[in-house]
Amino acid sequence: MRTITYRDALREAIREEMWRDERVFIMGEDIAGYGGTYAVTKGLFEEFGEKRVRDTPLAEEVITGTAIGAALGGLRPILELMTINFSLLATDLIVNSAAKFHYMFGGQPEIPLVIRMPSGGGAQRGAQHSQMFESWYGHIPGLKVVMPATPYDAKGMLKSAVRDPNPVLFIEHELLYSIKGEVPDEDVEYTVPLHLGEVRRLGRDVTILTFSRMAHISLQAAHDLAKEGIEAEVIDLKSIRPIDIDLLIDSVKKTNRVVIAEEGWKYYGTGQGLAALIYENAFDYMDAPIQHITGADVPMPYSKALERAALPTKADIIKAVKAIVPTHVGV
Amino acid sequence: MRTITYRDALREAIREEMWRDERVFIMGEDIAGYGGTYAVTKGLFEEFGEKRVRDTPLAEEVITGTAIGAALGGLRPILELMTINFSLLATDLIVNSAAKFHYMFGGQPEIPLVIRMPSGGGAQRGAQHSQMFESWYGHIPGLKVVMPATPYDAKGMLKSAVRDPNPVLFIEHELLYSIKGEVPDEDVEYTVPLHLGEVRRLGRDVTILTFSRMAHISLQAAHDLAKEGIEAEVIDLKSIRPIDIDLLIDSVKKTNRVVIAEEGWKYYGTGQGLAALIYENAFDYMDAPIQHITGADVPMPYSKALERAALPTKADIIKAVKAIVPTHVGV
Amino acid sequence: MAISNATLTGLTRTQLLCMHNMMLLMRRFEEKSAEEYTRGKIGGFMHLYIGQEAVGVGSITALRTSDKILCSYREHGLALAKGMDPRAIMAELFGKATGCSKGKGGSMHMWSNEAGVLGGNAIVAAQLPIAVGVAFSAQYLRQDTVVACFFGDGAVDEGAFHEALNLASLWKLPVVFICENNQYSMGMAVEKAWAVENLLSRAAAYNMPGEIVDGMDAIAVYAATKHAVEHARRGEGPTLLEVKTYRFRGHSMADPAYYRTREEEQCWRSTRDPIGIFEKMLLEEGLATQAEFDENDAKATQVAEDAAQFADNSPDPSLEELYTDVMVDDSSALTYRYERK
Amino acid sequence: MAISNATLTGLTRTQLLCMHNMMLLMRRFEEKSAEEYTRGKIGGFMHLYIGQEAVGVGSITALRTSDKILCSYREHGLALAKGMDPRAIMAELFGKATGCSKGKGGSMHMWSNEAGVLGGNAIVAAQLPIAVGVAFSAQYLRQDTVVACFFGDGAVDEGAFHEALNLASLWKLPVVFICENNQYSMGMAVEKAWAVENLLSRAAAYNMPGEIVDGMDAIAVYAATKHAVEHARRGEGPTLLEVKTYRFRGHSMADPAYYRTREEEQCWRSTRDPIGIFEKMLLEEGLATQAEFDENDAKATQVAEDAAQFADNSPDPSLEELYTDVMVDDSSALTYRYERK
Ligand SMILES: Cc1ncc(C[n+]2csc(CCOP(=O)(O)OP(=O)(O)O)c2C)c(N)n1
Ligand SMILES: Cc1ncc(C[n+]2csc(CCOP(=O)(O)OP(=O)(O)O)c2C)c(N)n1
Ligand SMILES: [Mg+2]
Ligand SMILES: [Mg+2]
Repeated sequence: MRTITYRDALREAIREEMWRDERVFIMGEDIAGYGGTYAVTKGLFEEFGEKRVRDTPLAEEVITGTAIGAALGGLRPILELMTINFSLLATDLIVNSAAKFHYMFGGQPEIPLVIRMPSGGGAQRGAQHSQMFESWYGHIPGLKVVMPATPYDAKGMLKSAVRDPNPVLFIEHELLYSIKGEVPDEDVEYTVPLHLGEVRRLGRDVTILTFSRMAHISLQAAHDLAKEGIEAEVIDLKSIRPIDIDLLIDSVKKTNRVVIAEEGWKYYGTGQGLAALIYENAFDYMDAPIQHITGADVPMPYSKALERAALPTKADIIKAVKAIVPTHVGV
Repeated sequence: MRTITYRDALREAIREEMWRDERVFIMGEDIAGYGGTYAVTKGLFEEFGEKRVRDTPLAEEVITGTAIGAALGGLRPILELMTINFSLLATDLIVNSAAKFHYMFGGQPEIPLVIRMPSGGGAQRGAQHSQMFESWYGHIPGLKVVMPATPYDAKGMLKSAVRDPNPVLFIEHELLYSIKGEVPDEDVEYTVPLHLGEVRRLGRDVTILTFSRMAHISLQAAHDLAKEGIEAEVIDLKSIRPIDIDLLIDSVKKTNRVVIAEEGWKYYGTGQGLAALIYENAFDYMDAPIQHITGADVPMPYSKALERAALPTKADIIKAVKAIVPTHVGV
Repeated sequence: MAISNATLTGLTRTQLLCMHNMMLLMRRFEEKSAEEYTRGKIGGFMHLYIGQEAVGVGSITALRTSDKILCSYREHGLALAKGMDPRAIMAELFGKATGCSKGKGGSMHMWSNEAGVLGGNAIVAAQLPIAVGVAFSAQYLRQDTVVACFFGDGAVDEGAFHEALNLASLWKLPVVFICENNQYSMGMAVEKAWAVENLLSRAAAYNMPGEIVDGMDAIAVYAATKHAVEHARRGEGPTLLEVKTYRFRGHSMADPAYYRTREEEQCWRSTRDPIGIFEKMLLEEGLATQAEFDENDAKATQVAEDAAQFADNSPDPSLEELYTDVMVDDSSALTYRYERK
Repeated sequence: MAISNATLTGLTRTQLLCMHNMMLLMRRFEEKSAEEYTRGKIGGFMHLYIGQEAVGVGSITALRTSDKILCSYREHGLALAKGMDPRAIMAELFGKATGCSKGKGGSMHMWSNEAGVLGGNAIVAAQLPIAVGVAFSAQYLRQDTVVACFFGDGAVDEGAFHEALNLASLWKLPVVFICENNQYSMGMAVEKAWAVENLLSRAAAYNMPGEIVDGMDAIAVYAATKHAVEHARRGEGPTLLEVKTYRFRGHSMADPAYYRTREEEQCWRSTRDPIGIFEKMLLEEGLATQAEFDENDAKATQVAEDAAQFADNSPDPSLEELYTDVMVDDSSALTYRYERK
């Protein structure tokens, strides 16, 4: 095992898949000459050339359509949208074409397409550049939506996504690119399935259900809670659609208490959906109301002080856990 | 009181607001010469002329932007998007501009804008033309999202929406236009607040929480249930954002049982959000798991038989109610 | 009357009669569809191609079977011309299991991998960016496939048109953009929607060849498309064709077309019917006889009847079909439960 | 040296010096901003206008205060030129309560109703459709306001550009589209993104006047804009200006601009600096002296310093501000609880 960054892990996945399969190519705004806004694609242009590493004009509709059409034509496109915020210019093609074709044409066309895009806030990028939209896409039948939190998963899941015959939205987080983690050596080929979540930490007292960057914050919270004798189980969901519901429910049946921690907005978002699903499947096991930690229900402010107040923190999670874990637990 | 259609009620609201305030105008694809795809704007062009009833080119981005800009410039635009499906070409302007400007420019600009659009399925219009997206927009702080179910509300809420200083998404349903209902006489001016839900039927045994077209199906279900001695309370939420949470919770505290009935997709949708909110606010009052009736989690099929199977029915609601109402209730 | 063996713009007599036959088939097939719609056998939106047959037949005659077409929702005629089975199309209109999309698509969503019909799209202009991608795959894979992308005058107003033409031109992709300017997008007359009179300036704005074509003259459409297809196949990039035509019916079955006069319609129908024009020309050139036309018409009527019969006798999709085809490989979604409500 | 009282393209000496002063202010203000960014006082994305000053000053000099501008995220310079308070702008960069957007907007989101600055928009090209709407409101209300909409060469690739220009032309709206072609959209050279060499053919494609302007010559920009503004104010509709310029710095503070050579940059900076060009011309025409330039420079430096001082001394927004301004009238959302996490 080596320790590499999330960014490097993604790049390795792309490289390996491009070497493995000539039909795999990557396109997007500023991914070639510039090396990608977050440097994920750095060096790929030099390695694979213009045919397979394509800079595009600034035009989200046509580049998304082009990726869809290329998939229909037998290629395996990886499209980088510069951030998920700009995917709003391509929602029509993603939702009304990519997600629909296989079904509405009676199973004939396949769209083996990966759309990679960073999301999230925390870098003072303001209201239009700090959003989470995984619940939007997770709402749509016909798509897969995944959000890896670690370099290991970033690499393994991106490789699976490239091989998947369906349109996969692969959502990264701007603040994860530089985190480091263990990844198998380059000569060890591995993939990580797209549909499974993972227990990041075992615990008996409460389940913290989370994904993407908040998985790290949740682990920190669990670590702190352990010092007080509270053992939190941390589940990294990884996939927003499909949902690894068995993993979830098994944990809930054990701990009987749940805190959901996400960065996005509260109403009609990912966490509310997961909460409803848990109650639906484990109502009788719930000993306390699910606590739900989210970003503030406001457009993201620029000011550092306000942005910090808008984003969920470790302290928020700890407080939520303590609100439902009985006092006799722990010290 | 008169009995008029939902369509006519909407038209009256537009007419009255246009007579009341010269700054009010309506624009959209085929709303003038054609009279609107669903004939809502029929006759308005003849009455108000081209300046205030504007046909636009087929270009959802610029017409949405134009409505936003017109609102910034001091007008009170009503924009008709032909259906909510096509709003996906304008999500960027709705979410990243209309919903954000007031906040991100520190409270300076106001965007008194109404976007009217039909949604929903049931007329064999296929996968791209039968969708519900209220949960998408309901997720976004900075918007109001309403879905009136009756001619009375259609008129009263549209008038409120036009007068509201915020961007309001006014979501109609294709199958509601021809339904009839009581509306005050034309010389009686009335408005209906945007943020309040309504108890459509009082009941003690279960709360059916619903909105838009499903409110009617729910009432029919409640009617049938009453014959078996089960008294369902039917709440028409009307507003998806903001949520009339007190109304909801009061009802739940009384009935202790909830069925949510909506037409849209299940995961990360409106109903899951409402379910999570109910548990969050009334966990201790819930005597049974919330039952959740939704459209099938698939793109809408064209075939009449399949479409019928995809859409939620009265029977589904009745079954869901019976699953949680104790057997000693009723006969 | 002697039958000439001459060719017209390189088209043989056999080809010309085949084109005639196809135009008649489109016409009769859609007349039959309209009838079945009125009888309630077909539901949803249905947009007829009647009046525009010369565009589909003329342009698709210039394509190979291996070439691909992408269309809007007004695609029955194009699907027929590209070689799809009339039975599968009609059954799709009826929403039957034997339909080309298993009854899941309907009038607006026809597909055939064999015939190279990559869908009708019900979102105006969505087919343009996708067509660019299909053309890109051909270029990438060094295939000599050409993509023809059909769309209406209304689609030209959408941002997708602009983005698609720019990229196709920039990357010199093998695609022919065929704008069927039938004068209206629903009730909106084209001159109220376009800031320009025609698309020549638009072609120039993307640095690609452009041509205005009489869409009621199948031969003219053929010639212009052939030119554009060869240009594309040589690797020289896209072309924009503006084909002037007229839909004889309303926008969809629901549209009484009050926004235009009956005189206007009558004038087009009586003087500019593409089938009439084609027949007149063949007769004048001595390339066919009225008897051959009648025979083609009878055949077309028969095929349309047969298709309707087939569709009517076909079964509805089974209810299990509701949950199939959502994902390509449902096994990868093992733990995901597609719950029935 | 004798000072002439002649005018240049109708601009008086006072106006010319005022323009000089403004260009210097932009330059010094942004140099100061860059410094503060490096010191960590400013966060997020920050895009400097350095090198493009002649565009902002030239074009905005042709506008009235009551006219409106809409911009991209590269808007500090434009906001200054349109008359916004440097303190309010710098405080916004610092994210302070005294900022023009109360610290909620940041570098990309400046607004002033008084100065007619209707926002920087961080979504490329989103300002174009909105500008069309503002121009529509002016036409509707019979005001003689003109809207100037600024955007980059990259924005031209977006569908919104197409839709906006078509509608503005069709409805003859009083808007001037000013494309600041600074040769790159991030790292993408314009010739790799545009299928055309320049925007003249695009203007023609929307049936509107178009002009290519030297964006390093403030007077040329002024003259072209003035012409377009008068055209718009007479009710004759929009104009598209392509103003050729260059950003001397990277795309944003994070961009080392490896996609272009240091020689290329040096060449522009040393031979095409808009301030140098302007000064040289004023000197040559005998309209100003070096001493006046120096004085302007000192003033500009002073204003920038003062703005930074003001910003630094200003308070952060109070935490309650997090929940204000979401809706215009929060009372109508009575029962809606904006919960703290
Ligand atoms: C994006 C989008 N907007 C609106 C519609 C509704 N609509 C369907 S067809 C149509 C008119 C299209 O006209 P045109 O492109 O000229 O094609 P034609 O119907 O004449 O073949 C409209 C507005 C749609 N389907 N998609
Ligand atoms: C819709 C959208 N796509 C992508 C981006 C990311 N992005 C920000 S600026 C930029 C380049 C824009 O270039 P140009 O329009 O030439 O303006 P300039 O920065 O040169 O002033 C890109 C790609 C964005 N902000 N919005
Ligand atoms: Mg048309
Ligand atoms: Mg640029």
